[in-house]
Amino acid sequence: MRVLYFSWVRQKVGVAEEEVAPPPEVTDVAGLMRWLAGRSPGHAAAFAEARAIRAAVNQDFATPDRHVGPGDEVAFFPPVTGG
Amino acid sequence: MRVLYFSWVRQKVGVAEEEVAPPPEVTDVAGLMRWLAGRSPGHAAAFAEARAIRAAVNQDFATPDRHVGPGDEVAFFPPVTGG
Amino acid sequence: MTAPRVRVQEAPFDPAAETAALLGGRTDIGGIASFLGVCRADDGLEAMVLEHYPGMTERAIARIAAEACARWPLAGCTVIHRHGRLRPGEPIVLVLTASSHRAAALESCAFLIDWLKTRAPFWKREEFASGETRWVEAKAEDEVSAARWEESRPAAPA
Amino acid sequence: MTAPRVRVQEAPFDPAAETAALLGGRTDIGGIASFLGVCRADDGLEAMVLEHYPGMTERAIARIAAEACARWPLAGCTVIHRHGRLRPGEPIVLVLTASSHRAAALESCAFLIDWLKTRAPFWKREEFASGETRWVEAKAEDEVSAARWEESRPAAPA
Repeated sequence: MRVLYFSWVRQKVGVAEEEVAPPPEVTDVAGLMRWLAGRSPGHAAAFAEARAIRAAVNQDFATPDRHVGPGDEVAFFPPVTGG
Repeated sequence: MRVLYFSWVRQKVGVAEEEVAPPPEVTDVAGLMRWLAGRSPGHAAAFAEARAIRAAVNQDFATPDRHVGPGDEVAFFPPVTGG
Repeated sequence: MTAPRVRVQEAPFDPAAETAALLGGRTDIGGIASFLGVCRADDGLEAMVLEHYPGMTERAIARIAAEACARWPLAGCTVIHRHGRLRPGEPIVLVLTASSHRAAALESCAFLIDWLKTRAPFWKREEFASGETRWVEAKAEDEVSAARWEESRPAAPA
Repeated sequence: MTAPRVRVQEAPFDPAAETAALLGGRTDIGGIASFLGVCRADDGLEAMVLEHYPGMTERAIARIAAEACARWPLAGCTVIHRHGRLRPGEPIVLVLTASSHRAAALESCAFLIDWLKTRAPFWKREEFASGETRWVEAKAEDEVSAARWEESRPAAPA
């Protein structure tokens, strides 16, 4: 699974993207966020305020209950500000 | 008094502008139109349908009762069509 | 704000140069809305001849441009209208409105072009490939489009 | 109608060339509405850094441009959005909408720029002369501006 970070989420995590292999019990966006938060202090800081973070799965906006699986591209970012 | 004609009013009258000296009893736009209509068959044809003609006095749109005098610039034209 | 620039001319105009002149190195302008009116080839139209009233036409446009600047918080606005014989595909009119906020620019641009296309002192003659020519008559529907601006006030600037 | 042209790029763009490409010698276009968004120097802003999501941002813009083409009778539309570091006075975004009738061009242009300025997948960081930087937060008022398009349908084409 490819995970991308943008804006201050990227800054806090410390990388723009990474390949991850979460355990099988991670099945949705919310679960993935909880699991990612445990990867490093940077991840923990980024995901501390889960409500401030939006997600996209395969480049479409996704709600926390959206299913995620091994082949997906999942992105985390603050609410978009427009151009 | 300088009188200008535009669009089909100009085509019917046959000139784009002329200097005229109407008699003192011509005091408003409506009176001027009636007096001009008597100047030539072209004028008569142009002013036959007075309701289809709009006027301006000194470059401001004017109603038929608008006063006109010797120093004025008076223009007659169909309703404007915009650009 | 800069005084509105208004020109009525036979020659073509250059939208890029006019936009650059309006921006003029300023850094308080958030956006420029524009409308470029182009001559359409409806019904085999060969050319459109636009007649104007030199002096009055410019004054009338300058008045409406000043009204736009009073109704919306504009950093500047430019209106250029051509007259004479115009062929299909040729630009006829350019409206540019600059503001720090997009709503003011967009609304004032629509206001100006609605007025120009319906109430500006121009008279249009259409020339067709058949050799026929006719003077265009004022349209009632256009009056509705321009009239809506008299009922509504612009939204408060954001 | 021509498919919408959508680009997200770091390089500057040329509104005149884009307008000419949209007109492309056609004689059925009555007007082109446009909005050129420019970086403002609010509060001592030194630069605006626009981050986007390569792939998703283009797709999202292409989707809204297709929606504009479905809602209004457009002959074509172009959206170009820059990303990266932009200085005050620099153009950021260009929207062009072409139609045989002005209302369709004007309304769809306003629709697109409202969406782009509020809902397009971009994240803005402001850099100030003081050395301070901050991520811009999404504004509630912008949501209102974009939301009004969801209630109203466009007027019937004239």
